Amino acid sequence: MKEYAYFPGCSLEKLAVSYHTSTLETSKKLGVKLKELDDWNCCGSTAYFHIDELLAYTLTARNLAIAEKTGLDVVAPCSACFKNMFFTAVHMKKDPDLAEHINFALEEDDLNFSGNIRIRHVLEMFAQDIGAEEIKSKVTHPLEGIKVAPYYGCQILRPRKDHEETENPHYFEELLSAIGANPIEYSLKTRCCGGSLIISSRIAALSMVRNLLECAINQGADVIATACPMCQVNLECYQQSVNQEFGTQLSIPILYFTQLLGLALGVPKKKLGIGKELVSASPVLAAL
Amino acid sequence: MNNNDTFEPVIIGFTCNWCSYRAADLAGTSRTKYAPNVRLIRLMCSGRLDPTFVFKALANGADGVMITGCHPGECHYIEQNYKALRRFHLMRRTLQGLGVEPGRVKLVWASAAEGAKFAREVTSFVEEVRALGPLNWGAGENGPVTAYHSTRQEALA
Amino acid sequence: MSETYTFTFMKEVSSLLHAADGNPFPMCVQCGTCSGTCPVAAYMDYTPRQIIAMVNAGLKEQVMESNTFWYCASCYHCTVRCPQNISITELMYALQRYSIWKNKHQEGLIGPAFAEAFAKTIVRTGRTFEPILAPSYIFSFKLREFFNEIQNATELMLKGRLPLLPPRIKRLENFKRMVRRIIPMGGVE
Amino acid sequence: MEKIGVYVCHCGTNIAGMVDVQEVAEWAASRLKVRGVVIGREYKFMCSSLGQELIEKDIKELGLTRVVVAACSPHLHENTFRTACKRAGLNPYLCELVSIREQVSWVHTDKDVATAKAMAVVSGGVERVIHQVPLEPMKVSIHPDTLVVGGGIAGIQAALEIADAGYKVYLVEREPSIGGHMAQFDKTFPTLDCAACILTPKMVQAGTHPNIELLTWSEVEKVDGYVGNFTATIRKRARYVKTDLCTGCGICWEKCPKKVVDDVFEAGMGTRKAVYTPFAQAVPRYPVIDRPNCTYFLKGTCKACEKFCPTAAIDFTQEDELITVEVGNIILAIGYDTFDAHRIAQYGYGRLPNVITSIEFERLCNASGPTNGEILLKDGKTKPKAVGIVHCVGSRDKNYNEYCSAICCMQGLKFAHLVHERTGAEVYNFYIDMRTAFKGYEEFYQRVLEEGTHFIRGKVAEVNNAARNKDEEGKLIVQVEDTLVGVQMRIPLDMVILSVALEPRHDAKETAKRFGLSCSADGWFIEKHPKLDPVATMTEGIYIAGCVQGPKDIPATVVQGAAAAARALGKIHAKEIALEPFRASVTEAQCSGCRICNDLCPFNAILFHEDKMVSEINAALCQGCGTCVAACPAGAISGTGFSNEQVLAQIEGLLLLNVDKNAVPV
Repeated sequence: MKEYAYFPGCSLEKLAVSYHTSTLETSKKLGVKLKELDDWNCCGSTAYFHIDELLAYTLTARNLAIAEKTGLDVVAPCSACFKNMFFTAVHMKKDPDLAEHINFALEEDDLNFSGNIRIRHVLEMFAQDIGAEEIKSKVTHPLEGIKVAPYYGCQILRPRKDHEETENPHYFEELLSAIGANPIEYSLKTRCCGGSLIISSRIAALSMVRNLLECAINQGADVIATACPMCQVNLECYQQSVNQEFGTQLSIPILYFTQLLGLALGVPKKKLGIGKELVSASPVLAAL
Repeated sequence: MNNNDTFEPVIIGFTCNWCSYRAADLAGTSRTKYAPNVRLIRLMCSGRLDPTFVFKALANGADGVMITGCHPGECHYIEQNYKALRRFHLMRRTLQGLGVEPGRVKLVWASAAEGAKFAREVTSFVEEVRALGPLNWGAGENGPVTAYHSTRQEALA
Repeated sequence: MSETYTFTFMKEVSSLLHAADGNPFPMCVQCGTCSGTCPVAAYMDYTPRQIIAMVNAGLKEQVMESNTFWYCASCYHCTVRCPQNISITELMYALQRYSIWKNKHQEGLIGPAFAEAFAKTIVRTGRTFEPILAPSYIFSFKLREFFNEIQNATELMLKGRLPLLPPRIKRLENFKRMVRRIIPMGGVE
Repeated sequence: MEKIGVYVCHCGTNIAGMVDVQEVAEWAASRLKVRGVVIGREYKFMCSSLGQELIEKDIKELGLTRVVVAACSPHLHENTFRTACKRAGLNPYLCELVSIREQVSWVHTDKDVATAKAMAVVSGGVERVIHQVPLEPMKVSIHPDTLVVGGGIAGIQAALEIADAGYKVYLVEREPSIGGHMAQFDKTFPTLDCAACILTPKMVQAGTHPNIELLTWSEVEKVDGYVGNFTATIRKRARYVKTDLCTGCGICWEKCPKKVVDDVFEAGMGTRKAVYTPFAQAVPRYPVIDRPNCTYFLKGTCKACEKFCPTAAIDFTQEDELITVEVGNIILAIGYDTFDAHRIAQYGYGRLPNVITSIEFERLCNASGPTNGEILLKDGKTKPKAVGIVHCVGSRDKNYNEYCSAICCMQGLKFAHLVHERTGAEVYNFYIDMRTAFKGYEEFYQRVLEEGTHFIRGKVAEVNNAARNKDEEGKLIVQVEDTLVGVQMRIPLDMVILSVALEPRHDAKETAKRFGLSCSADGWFIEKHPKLDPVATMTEGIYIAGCVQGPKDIPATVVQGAAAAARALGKIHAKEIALEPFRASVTEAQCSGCRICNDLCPFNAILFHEDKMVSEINAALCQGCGTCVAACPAGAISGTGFSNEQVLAQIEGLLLLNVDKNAVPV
C-alpha cells in the first residue's frame, strides 16, 4: 500500500474543506494512505515572501523537517504550499549556508531538515505517481458526457521544477479522460487566475477571473476542475463581482478535481463535500 | 607553510594538443579567470602520459597533478584517452600504496570548446589540493626539495 | 527633467535576492517577454520590463512610487518564459521587501498592509486565519466591494467554510522561538 | 652547453599589463644562465618583423643553438618563430614557444603571481628545448581528388571551384537531389533574386561537370587516413532506379498511386509520390523509390512504376552499395536544421492552424510550392488581411539556443515585402533588435519601412485564439509588449510566421566524430580560428563551409564554400605537405619483443618482426600520439618532439629546480 506524508495547508481546514475530505476519500479508494503531518504550520504563502525571504523559507522548512522524519514522500494539495516546499528544499540543498541558518532556527523545535525528501502535488500524485491507467481500472461511475475544463493554474507548474512542459502540459487531461469525463482544450488553462491579488488589487484580479471563466465557457465547459484551494475560491466566490463589474453573465461551477475523481470511483457526494460550492454543481452532475 | 589559508599549492597540468590545450587557450581568449597555481605541459595526447611524469612531478615539489584530455569518444587519435583513463586509475592505486592521497591526481575531460569548464576545474582542483595541504614528498635529506615560489619576491629572493 | 545614472539602487536590490535562482536582472535585454506575458500588465503603472530598466538606471523614487511590484500575481509566467532566465517574480518580491523595510510605497495600496497583517498572523499562531485579515483591507473598499465581501463571507459561513476561531499550532512557543532565531526582533510583531 | 636565447613578448599590453616582462627576461638571463641562457630580451611585439629580426640577429651574432619565445599560444605563432629561426640557419624545431598570454596574463589577476608563473613557464620551456633534437618535417603527398560532403549551395560552390580548376570532386548528398535549403526558397534577400533562377544553373553545372562525381542519396559512413591521404567509405543507398537507363521522364511518379506528405522539401506543406524527385529542377533528374512508403515494398504488389517505365529503369532488387574513394582533402558543408517550433508551446504551432514556420512560408510563397505561390490561409482559399512575423523563435533565448540565427531579421523583411506585395495585408514584424548588417541590407530595411510594414519592438509573449472582444473573434491574437511605448498589446492577425532558429543538424555530433572534428557546445563545428582561419579545422586537410560552422546567409555561405575550395586547391597544387615530424620509433636493441605496444596503436602502425622478435613503427602510418612511448616497459620507444627527457626536464623546469639561486640579477 502506497503511503505519503500529507500537508493539507491552512485553507483546507475550513475554506477548502471539501478539497481536504475529497482528497482523503479518493486516496482511500485507491489504496493510498495519507498521513497528516504532526503539528504543521502555515507555509508562508506568497505574502510572506513580501516580508522576509529567510523567514519564509524557515516556515516551510519546519514542515519539511516534520515530513522528513516520516521517511515518506510528502504531498500537498495547495499549489502555493507545494511550490514553497519544493523550492525551499531546492534552495537549501544548493546553498549550505542557507541550510545551516535555517536548521539553526529549527533546533528550537528539535527539528532538522537534511533535504532527503520528494515533494509532490496531489494532482501529480494522482496523475503521475498512481497514474491514469491505474485509476481508469478502478472507475465504477464514469463521468460520461461532462465537459470539464482542467485548470492547472500557476504554481504547480511554475517556476519550472525540472525540464517539464510548463506551457501545454497534458497530465490533467489524461486524468480526466481516465475517469470518463471529456476534458476541453482552452488556451488559458495554465494562465493565472489572480488569486493572490483579489484582496490587494481587486479590479486586476477580477479581470483575470473574467478572462478565464469566459474562455472556459466559450469552449463549452460545464465545470472547471481546479487543483488548488486559492484558485477554487477565487474563481468561484467572485463570479458575481465579475458580472457586476464587467456587465457579463458568467456562471459555472468550480470543483476540485478530487471531487470529480471521487465521484467516478463511487464515493458518495456528501463525503466529497459536493454541495458546499457557492455555484451549485448539481445541474451538471444531475446529467450523470 | 602548514597553514592551509596561506598555502599555495603548485599543480602540474598535462594537456593534450587537440582538446584540453585548446580549452586552456579558449579560457585565455575569453578572459576566463582561474587559479594561477597550475603550470601546463603540452602533450600530443593524454595517451602519451607516462606515469613516471606524474610521480616525477609529485616527487619534485608539485602538490597535485591534473591530467586533461579529450572527452571519451572524441580523441583525436580515436581511443587513446581511454588508455589515459586506465593508467589514471592505476596511478591512483599506486599513489595510495605509497601513502599519497589519490586526490592529488585528477583527470578532467575538456573539449576545445570548454574553456570555461577547464578554468572551473583548475580552480576547484586547486582548492581540493589546498585542503589536502602541502605534499612535501621526497623532501627528506636525499630527496628533491620543494622549489615553488608563489610570488615574484620569493622567486627573486 | 534629466536624471543621472546611479547604480547603488540596483546593487541594493540585487543584494536582496540571495536565494533566488536564475541570472542577475542586469542581464535583461529589454525584449519585453515578461510584460507581454504578464496578466496584470494593463493595471501596472510601469510594465515589469520598464521596472527592470528603471532599477538598472537607479530611478529609486519612481520605482518605489509605482504599483507594479505590488500588483505582481506571483504566477511566475514571466520567469519561465524569460529568454535570459531572469527570475522576474523574485525581483518583484525583492522590491516589495525593500519597500516594506524602507516603509516607502504608493499611497492607498492594500498590498503592503495585507502582507504585514498576514505575516503577523502566522508568526503569532503558526497558521493563517482569514477573518482576522479583513480589517487590513476591508475599509479601503468601495461600498459595493464591501457588500460583495460581506455577502461572500456570509455564504461561505452558511456552507461551513469559514473558521470561527483562529487555529493555532500546538508547539507554538517553540515556533515563536524559532522565528526569533531567524529574525532577532521576533519577526514583524 | 647550449646557447639559449629567451624572448619575452609584451603583446602590447596584453601580456605586459599583467606580467612584468622586463623582469621575466632579466630573471631568465641571470637565474637560468647556468642552464645556458645567454640572452634575455623583451619586445613589444615579438611576432612583428622587427621582433623576428631580433631573434635572427642573435642567432647569427651570438651563435644561439636554442630559442625560447614566451608569447601567445603555439597554435597561433609557433610557425612564425620556427620560420624565423630557419631563416637564420637554426633548425626550426629548436625553437620553443611557451604561452604566457592565454595561460598567464589573460587568465590571472595578480601581477606578482602572474609574473612568477611566467618565470616558471619560461624555465620549463628552456629545459624542454635543451633536450630537443633537430628535426626535418615529414613530407607526404596529396591525393588530388576532393570529397565534398553536402550538396547545398556551400557544397556546390566548393565543388565547382575545385572542378573548374581541373581536379576531381566527389559530391555526396543524402537527399535525392542537390540544392539544399536554398532550393526551397522563393526569393533571396536583399535583391529579391528568385532563388531557383540563380541556383538551378549552378546545380546543372555541378550535375554535368566532367570533374564532379555526384553521389546523391548517399552518406559517408567512415573516414580513415590523414591529410593528403584519406579513404572514405560511402553508402550509396538503393534508389531502385537504374540511373543508366532512367531518362527522368516523370511517368513513374505520375503513375505511382501512393501520395506521401513531403516533410523535407515541402516542409510538410505539400505531397509527393512514393517514387519521386523532390522538385522539378532536381539534379540528378532520376528519382528514388522511398522504400518505407512504397506499396510494393509494404504489400508485395503494385509495381505501377515498373509497368509504365518506358526504359525499364525500375529495379526493385537493388541494394545499398558501399564504395570507397581516395581523396586528399575533405570539405564538410552539411548545413543546418530548423528549430522545432512545437517546443515553444505558447506560440501555438501545431495547435493553431495558421501559425506556420519560416520554411513553411517559403514553400507557401514559392511559385512551385503547394499553392503556386499564392499566400493563403490553411483553408486554401482566404487571403490573410493581417500577418505577423515573429523574430527570434528559438534564437537568442537561453531556454533554447543562446545564439542569434543571423538571417531572421532579413528574412522577416523579405517576408514582409512578399506578403505586402502579394496580398496587400497589414504586416507586423515583432523583433528584439533589428540586425541588418552587410551590403544592401539596411537599404532593404528602409524599403520595407517605406512600404508601410509595422515594426513592433518586443519579443512575442504568446499567440492564442482566446478572443476577448468582437475584433479578436476568429483571429490569432499576438500578445506582446510594445517596448517602445511600454504597453502590453493584443494584435488580432490571420497568419503568424515564426522565424525559427537555425540549428546544427540533428546528427551533427555523430558526423563530427566520424570526421574526427569537434563541435562547440551549441553543436556548430569548430573552426581552426574564428577570425583568421574560419574554414579550416583542427584536423589538417578537412575544411568546413556554410552553416555547419554557424548560422549565416547565402552570400557568406558561398564565400566560405569558395574559401574552403581555395584552401583545398592550395594543398592539391603543392602536391605534398610537410607534417610535424612527431613520430614514435623503436630502438631495436632495447626492444624486448613483449608486444605490449602492438595492440595499443589505433592506426596499425606497429608491426612485429617474428624473426628478430622486435617491434617496428611505420612512420607513414604513425600519427604521433605517443601512447606506445608511454606504455613501453623497456623504454625502447621514443617519440620525437615529446620525448621522455623533454617532458621530465620540463617538469623540473616548471618546478624551478634548475634555477641558480646564487646568480645576481642583471
